[in-house]
This record gives sequence, C-alpha cells and structure tokens, in this order.
Amino acid sequence: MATPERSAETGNRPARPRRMAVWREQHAWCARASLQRLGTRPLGTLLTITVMGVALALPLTFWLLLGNVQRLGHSLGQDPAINVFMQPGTAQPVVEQTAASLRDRADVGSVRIKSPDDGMHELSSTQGFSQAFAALPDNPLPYVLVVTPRQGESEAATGQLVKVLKGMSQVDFVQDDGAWRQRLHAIVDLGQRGVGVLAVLLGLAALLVVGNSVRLDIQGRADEIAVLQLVGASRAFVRRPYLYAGLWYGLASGVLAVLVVLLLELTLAKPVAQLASSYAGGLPIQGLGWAELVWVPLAAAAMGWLGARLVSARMLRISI
Amino acid sequence: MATPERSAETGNRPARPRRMAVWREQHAWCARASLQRLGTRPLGTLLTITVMGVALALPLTFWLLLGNVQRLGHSLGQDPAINVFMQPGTAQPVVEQTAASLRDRADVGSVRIKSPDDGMHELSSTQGFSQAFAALPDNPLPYVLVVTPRQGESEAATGQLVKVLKGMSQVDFVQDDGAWRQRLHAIVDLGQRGVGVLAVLLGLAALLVVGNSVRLDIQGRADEIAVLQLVGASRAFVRRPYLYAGLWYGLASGVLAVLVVLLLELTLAKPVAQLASSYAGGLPIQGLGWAELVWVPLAAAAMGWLGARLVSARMLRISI
Amino acid sequence: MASTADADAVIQFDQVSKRYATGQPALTELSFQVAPGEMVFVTGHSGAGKSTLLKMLALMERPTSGTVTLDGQNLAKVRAGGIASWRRKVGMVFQDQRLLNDRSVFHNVELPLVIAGMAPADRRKRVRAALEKVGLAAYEKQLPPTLSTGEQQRVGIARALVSKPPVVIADEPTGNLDPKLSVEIMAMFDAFQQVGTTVLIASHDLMLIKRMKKRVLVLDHGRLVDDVPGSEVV
Amino acid sequence: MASTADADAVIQFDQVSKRYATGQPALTELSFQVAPGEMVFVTGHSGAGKSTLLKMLALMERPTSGTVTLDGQNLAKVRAGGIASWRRKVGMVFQDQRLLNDRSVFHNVELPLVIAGMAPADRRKRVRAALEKVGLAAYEKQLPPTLSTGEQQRVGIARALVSKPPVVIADEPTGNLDPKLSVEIMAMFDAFQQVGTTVLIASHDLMLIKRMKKRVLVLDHGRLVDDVPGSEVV
Ligand SMILES: Nc1ncnc2c1ncn2[C@@H]1O[C@H](COP(=O)(O)OP(=O)(O)OP(=O)(O)O)[C@@H](O)[C@H]1O
Ligand SMILES: Nc1ncnc2c1ncn2[C@@H]1O[C@H](COP(=O)(O)OP(=O)(O)OP(=O)(O)O)[C@@H](O)[C@H]1O
Ligand SMILES: [Mg+2]
Ligand SMILES: [Mg+2]
Repeated sequence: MATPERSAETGNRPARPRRMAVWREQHAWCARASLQRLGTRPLGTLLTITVMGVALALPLTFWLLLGNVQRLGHSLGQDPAINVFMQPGTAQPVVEQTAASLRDRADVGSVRIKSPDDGMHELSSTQGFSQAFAALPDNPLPYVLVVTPRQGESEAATGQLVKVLKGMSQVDFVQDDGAWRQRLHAIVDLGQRGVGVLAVLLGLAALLVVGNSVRLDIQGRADEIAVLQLVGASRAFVRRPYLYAGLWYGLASGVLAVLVVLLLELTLAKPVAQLASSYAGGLPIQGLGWAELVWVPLAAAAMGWLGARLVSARMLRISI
Repeated sequence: MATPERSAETGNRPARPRRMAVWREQHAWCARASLQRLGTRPLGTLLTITVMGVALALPLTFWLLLGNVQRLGHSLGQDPAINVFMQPGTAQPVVEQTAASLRDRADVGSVRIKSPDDGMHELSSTQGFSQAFAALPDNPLPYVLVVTPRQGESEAATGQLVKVLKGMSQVDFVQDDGAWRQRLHAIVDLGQRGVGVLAVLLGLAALLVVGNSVRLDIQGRADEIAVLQLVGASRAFVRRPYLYAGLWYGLASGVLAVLVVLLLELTLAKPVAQLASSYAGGLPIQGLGWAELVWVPLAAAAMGWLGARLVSARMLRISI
Repeated sequence: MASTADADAVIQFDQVSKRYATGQPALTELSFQVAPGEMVFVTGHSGAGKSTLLKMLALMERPTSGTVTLDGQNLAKVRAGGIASWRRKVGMVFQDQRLLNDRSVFHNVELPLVIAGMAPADRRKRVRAALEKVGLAAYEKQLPPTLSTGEQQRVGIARALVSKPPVVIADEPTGNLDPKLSVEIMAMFDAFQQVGTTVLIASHDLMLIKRMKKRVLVLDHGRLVDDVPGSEVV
Repeated sequence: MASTADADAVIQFDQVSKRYATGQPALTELSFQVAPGEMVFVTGHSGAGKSTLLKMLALMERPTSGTVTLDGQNLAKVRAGGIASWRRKVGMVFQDQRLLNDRSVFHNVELPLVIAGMAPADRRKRVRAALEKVGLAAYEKQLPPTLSTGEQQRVGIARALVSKPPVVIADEPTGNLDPKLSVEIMAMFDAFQQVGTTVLIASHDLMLIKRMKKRVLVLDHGRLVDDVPGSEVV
C-alpha cells in the first residue's frame, strides 16, 4: 500500500523483459507450494501414492508377463514338425528324391531324413525298450521325413501341407502334432487375452486413481480456489499447483511401482529359476531393464500431470 | 423456539421408551443423507466406486485363478504312476506275486499289471508303429507293473518307494516320471506364489482405496464436521454418515467387482473352452458361483464400513 | 469483579488467563460471575478477547490458568466423551455463522433438535416458530450461501435458540444486521432472559448496548477493565 | 439517480435488475453513476441488496437486466477469459473475509501482487506497509484462523488495497470492528480517495456514515430509495 500518492500507476502490468522472470517465479512458487502442501499431510499423500503405485505396478507386471508369455509361445512354437512315415521297405534314393521335391515347395521350411537306424536309436534311448529292441533280429522301422513348415505359415496352410503330404506316393501315413500345437496356441492365446484385459483394466484404474485424487484435492480446496479466483488469479495460476501435485503423485507412484515389480521379481526368482532349470534353461524369462527403471516413473509423472489436467480443466473454469 | 415460557424444560433428553426410536430415526436419517450426498456428486461417486470395484475385482479374479491352478495341479498330479519293468521273460505268476506284495505296502495306492500284449497294443496305437510291429514274429516286450503311490504321499516318500522298487528281484528297471512331476510342481508353485503375492497386494490396495476415499471425504467436510461438533453432536452421530458412505461405496463396488469378473469370464470363455477341449475336457475350470455373487458384495460392504471406521476413528475425535 | 465463589452463579470465571500458542496473552486474570437468568454484554476493541471468553464456555478453548465454572461444573474436568453433551446445554451464536452450507436453512435450524433426539413432528413445529421469529420463514428451503450475510446470521441465532438451552452465548450476533433488525434481535434475547435463560452477548455496538440497559463487561487487551451494572448504563 | 449516460462516470448502473434463481428480486431497476475518485456509501436493511450490488462490480454476479458499466466497459460483454484480469483492477473487501486459511497473513496480503507478477523484494515492502496501516504488523506470520474476526477483516482490507487498484469495493468492512478502529479504517479509505481511487462501501453503520459526510445510496428491498450528496449528510 505504501504511500497512496503513487496510486495512479496501479495496473501492475510487468514490463516485457520481466515476463519470463514472472513466469519462472510463479512456476517455482507453485511447484514448491504444491510439494509443501503434500508434505503437510504426509499420511494422506502416502496413501494416495501407494494406491496409485500399486495400480501402476500391476499393468507393469502384466506387461512383463505378457512379454514373457509371447516369447515362451514363440520359443515353444518354433518346432511344429510333421513326421512323414514312408512305406516300410521304401529305398533310400526314393526317400531322398521325395525329400528334395518337398524342399522345393514354398510352404516347406526344412526336411530332415530319419533313417530306420536313427529311429531304432531314438526308440532305444527311451529306456524302457533298450533291451527289448536290442534283441530284435531285423530293424522293422521305416524311413521318416521330418518336415518343418516355413516359419510364419498359418494353421490353415499347415493343414493344407499335411493334406498334400498324405496324398504323396510311397507315403505310409503322416503324423502331425496338430493337437499339441493347438493346445499350445490355446494356452498362449488364453494368456495373452487374459493379460491384455487385465492390463487395460489396471491401466484404466491407475488413471482413475490419479484423476480421482486430484479431483478430491480440488474439491477439498473449493474455498481456497474461490478466493484465488476472486482476487483475480487466472485459470492457469489456480490450476498450476494441481498439475504439479499430479506430477509429484505420478512420479512418486511410478518409482513405487518399479520398486514393487522389482520386489515381485525377487519373490518369484526362486520358483522361476526352478521352472527354468526343469526346462533345461530353455525359458527366456526377462525382468525389468534399465530403460524401464527410468521411463516408467517419467511416464507415470506425465500421466499424473495429464490426469490432473483433464480433471482440473472442467473444475477450475472461472465463471460468473 | 416457540414460546419462551416453556424454556425451563430445556435439556431435551428423550424419555427412555423413545431411546430406541431416536436411534432408529437417526440411523435412517444418516443412511438416507449419506446416500443423497453421494448422489449430489454422481461423477465423483462413480469414479470412487470404479476404482474400488476394479481394485476388488482383481483379487477376486486371482482368487478364482488360484483355485483353478490348484485344481489343475491336483488333477494333473493325480496320476504320478511309476512304471516298473520286469526282466524280459519273467513268468506271469512271479509278476502277480510281486504285484500282490507291493499292494500290501502302506505307501502304495494301487498296482496295475501291464502284460506284454497290453504293451504291444499300446505301442501299436501310437500310429507310427502299427504296421512295423504287426510284422514282428515275437513280442519282445516285458511285463510292466504300473505302481501309483498312495495319494498325498510326499515327493520324498515317493523317492523312497522308487528306491525300494529298484532293489526288488526280477525288476529290470524303474521308470519314474520324476522330471515331469517336478516341472509340474514348479509351474503350480510359481502360479500359486505369484497369484498369492498379487492377491495380497490387491486386497491391500482395495482396502487403501476405501480408507482413502472416506478419509478425503472427511477432510473435504472438515468445516461441516466442526459445525456438527460445535452444535453438540456426539462422535457417533458425526461419524455415522461416513460409515454409511463406506458401506454404500463397498456394496456398490462389490457389485461392480462381481460384474467385472463375470465380464472377464465371458471374454475368456472362448479360449478356455478351446483349451479345455484340447485336453479332451479334462480341465475342471470353474467361474463364480452363486454364493460368491452374494457374499462378495456383502463382504465388500462390510469392508467399506470397516475401512470407514478405521479412518474416521482418528479423524473425528472431539477435542478442545 | 468479585473473585469469591458464589454458589448461585451459573457462570463463574476465577483468575482465568488464556495465552494462545502463537503470541501474547488473549485474556489475563479474568474474574467475574453471572447469576442465573442474567443478561450480560461483553464489549471491547477488536482483539480484546471477547470471542476467547465466550469460546471457553462453549468448550472450544481451555483456559491456560484459572477455573471456569458453568452451572457448578468445572470445565477443566470435562472429558472428551462429555464435550458433546455439554455443548448441547449451551446455545451458541458464532461470529462467523458456522452453518452447514449444503443443507437447507430448515435443516440447519433443525440440527440441535435432531441431535437431541426430538420427534420429527415436534421438530418441525419448533423450527418453523424459530424461523418465524427471526423473519426468515420464507427462506426455509434455501441454502445458506444463497442468503445475505445478515440473513445467515439470523439462521445462526435461530439455531442457537431453537432447543431452548439454559445458557445462550452470542458472539457479535448483530454484526451484520441493520440497526432496526439489531433491536428486534436483542428483544428476542431479552425475551429469553425474561423466562430464566442466562444470556451472554459479545458486541462492539455501543449504541445498542446502551439502549438495552443491561450489565456490561468491558475488556481491554484481555483484562476486565470495567463491570457496569444495568442500572448504571447510560 | 440520473439514468442518462455520463462519459466521465467510472461506475454506471442503468436500469439494473437482479433476480436470483430462488426467489424474489434482489435489485429492481437500479440506476446511478459514480464519478472517478468519488467515495460512496451504500446502505439499507439486511437483505436490501447491498452485497448483490457490489458483487456485480466484482463480476461475481450478472444482472438479470439492465447494464453495468465499469471504466467505460460493459460488464455483460466480459468473456470468461477476461474475468480474472478484470477482477485484478477492482480491490474487493468481502463481507465474509475470504482469506486462505492455510497461508500466513503475509501470504494472504501478498497474493494480489504475486498474481500481478511483482518482483519479490517490492512485494515484501508493499505487504509490510499495508499490514502496518491496518495495525497487524505483528501478526504477519500467523494463520487467519488464529486471528480475531476483526483482525481477519483487517487482513482482507489490506489485501484489497495492497495492489492500489483504481476501484475499491468494500462490503461491510467495519462489521466486526469496534467504533474507534472503524473510524481509523474509514480514514484509510478516505486517504485512497484523496489520491483518485474510486471507493464504494456497503455499510449498515449509520453513525459511521454520518460521520464521514460522503454521498450515500440508500437501498430498500432492492430499490434505490435515496441518493444523498455528501454535503447534505447530517
Ligand atoms: N446467491 C443467492 N441466491 C439466491 N438469493 C440470494 C443470493 N444472494 C442473495 N440472495 C438474496 O438476495 C437478497 C439480497 O441479498 P444481499 O446479500 O445483496 O443483501 P445485503 O443487503 O448484502 O444484506 P446484508 O446486510 O444482510 O448482508 C436477499 O434476500 C438474499 O436472500
Ligand atoms: N486460535 C488462536 N490462536 C492464536 N491466537 C489467537 C487465536 N484466537 C484468537 N487469538 C488472538 O487472541 C486475541 C483475542 O482474540 P479474540 O478473538 O478473543 O478477540 P475479540 O475480542 O473477539 O476480537 P473481535 O472483535 O475482532 O472479534 C487476538 O489478538 C487474536 O489474535
Ligand atoms: Mg471475536
Ligand atoms: Mg451483504
């Protein structure tokens, strides 16, 4: 108020060069104020962050799970071989000729010839028959062509190939691991679908939590907001602390989410290792990478800011 | 205020027989008031319920999943048969005697005798060998005893039994599906542990959401609460609307959770059916029963009431 | 300004001092008594301690030292569980109204009766009568924020008086009212006093106080500097 | 009560009526003008429409009919985006204080300067000076709820005047103040008027109004029933 004599230079419009300084000052002021405000009720802030963190941790977990399930499906689905049993007594040159003609087909990836000796050897290695077959005077097994469809072929195309193979001369019968492949596909599909549905639900839940927290925050400060608006604060000015609150909430809960997932990884480390060893190390299970440790909190912060923006836009409109 | 002349009978203490009526009136008043209050900001109420509902739907989903995984493990683990290959040429009476002595053991559930003919038949039904083996002049297969350990035997006890079987006379060798069983156990264990951790986290999250909503509700109504306390409302009176709010929140979100799970079941119905059929209908997958449809919302309501109680106890203490 | 105990006094301050956590003392060694059915004004400059004095009687503040006795009960001995039932015996008009902003005027005035457990039909009759007296019968369905400040103040007065408490405490009840209405409201308090209610009113409206010719306690920076009997008010 | 336009008038009401959603009209066909640098009192009974009149100038309510012009600008034409910058030009003292309860007194008074983008050092000087004038220099670190109502009212006055707005509007600024302080605060408004600020004050304190000898607008049930020039106030 100072001396009323200067009351004529009232508008208080800052000069152009001060504009940036004003903007920076007001932002710093708001960022600090919103942090302090969160600090004044630590329990509530912690609760909100925990809820959000858990809500974020879950899609993250499922995202990791989905990646692993897909990779698992890929690695298991790598070898959908079709066994073509030649008629007993088919001569080797005929077998090799058949194999060559199959290799020329566009829908065939590779063809391996399994001789009767190979077959007997394989059968013998199944312990139970070792002695029984050792005593046989003659090898009763036929030649077998192990046909692998070209990678990426559809289920239907493979069915088509099986039909063609069955129609070939000198072929006794065709053994297609269709049932097994179908089962694997069903499992992977089930996993993907379930994980997809849950991840969407949880992502939604996380966004709802951010939005709801900020909404309740704004609602709880209706009086304060009314005062600010009456004193002439612009919407941007009134809104800023809530955007910062959203940012802080998001950042903190993103960090928490990463911690929860790391904890989960730790808890599951033993059974996963056990499972992997029972598959002879064939399971390519992957946890959080360094990149995720950084971008998840940043993305969460951006999400918090966005959620606060969405909610506050409607609530903080100045009207008469 | 009426006429000041009656100002002497001031205390307004209700007569004893009115006490119950007062209690009922005040409860009905609060239940209605809290419902109306939730109704005045439908969007916010819906948001809170959605967050809570999703948070509840997830433990429920995982609880179902856990049940199914356990049942799956049980049904797959039902038949951990041990194949005991007798030496080639062992006579049938000796085999039957060995089987009988095994059946007397406390750790053995059942023993089935598989004759060489049975074995050949089984082998033949594996298409690939039908014609090859049909041509054999003599059956080279031995007798096999299929020994099933008593149900509920531990892994270690089964290992002990395998050792005993191996040491018996006339026994060529013992084939124990140990690796397979170990792998299954690892999978089920992994599933149970993961599901357990997630269910606990989510249950916690749901409780946090209830508590947090009510806490923010109370915080947002600090002025109103102060007024009620100044006018002489007891803590029970002030607290009641929040307990009811918790109850309504819980009930609504419990219903929502059940709906979400039913939706999830619907979404997953196709792949599950596919999976089940590929296992020849052997997968006993179960969804929500009628009981859950009722007790989940009721339990959620009780949880909401409890959450509100816990939070409000500290916040609504009357002090000077 | 007698500090000796008087068995008949309904309100009794004995060497009461109050020092808030933040600063200088708000009240200093205050001693006075109010007889049952007496009507007393408390006056003094802004920040003199009027509200602090009244707040102690409504159990909103505790004295730092000295004893406050209401109806023979030492307020220092009221436990947390007894605060609510105590406040029900004191009708309080607050300087800043303190209404429920999302409930109707009717509901606000009805509140003390709901808390006391009065039957709905009786409540309705009493509330209507109270609103009639303060001239707000037509406003019963409105929400407090849609009233003028003076109207809100009258809602607060109706709420304090509706349950006919034995002691009424009013903090600046006419601060937002025009002179004519102020006189009418004071007449209402006077009517309550006539039937035995003890009334304590804080006010800085000297004109009004002089007109009422009641006992006046004058505070200055937390000290009781004057205690003028009604007969001597000019 | 002239309804003809006057290019010089800073405030101009032309046949302004206001009817709230809930009931009877709050203002009816109100017409008057205030010249720049004039100081005008608005008085009338509780519910007469004083606050409604002032709220229109602060863009808190819109007239149902008629036009309100401030500084040559028709308020009906101010868009949502322009409300904030408009309010910055009008210093407003609210009847119910409207302070930020979780910020210090200093911060509350500083607020308009922060919004206007003044440099921190300048802000500090101005805020201290304003608090000094209303006698609250010692209270700068306290929170509003720890002040007496009169002290809070003075914080509100300091906040309205600290940014030296061209127009000052005060709703019952001395409603919670004792007579001596009321006179001092009025002297402050007077000083602002002396340097060209237009001042509009709603008050029901007839004693004070008479003492100030300024122009007085008298409202009765929303109608302007009298417009007394300062020279004729007795
Ligand atoms: N938001 C609103 N909604 C409905 N009616 C309102 C609203 N605000 C005020 N009123 C009504 O308009 C009339 C004038 O109110 P206003 O606040 O202008 O009176 P006032 O002269 O300031 O009175 P007081 O001296 O009591 O503050 C009153 O009858 C009041 O009930
Ligand atoms: N909660 C509080 N914490 C700290 N100081 C307080 C608190 N309440 C009041 N005070 C201080 O105590 C003193 C007396 O306050 P009180 O409200 O009793 O004054 P009052 O006589 O009612 O004034 P007014 O007429 O302005 O309402 C004031 O200086 C005030 O700043
Ligand atoms: Mg006071
Ligand atoms: Mg008013």
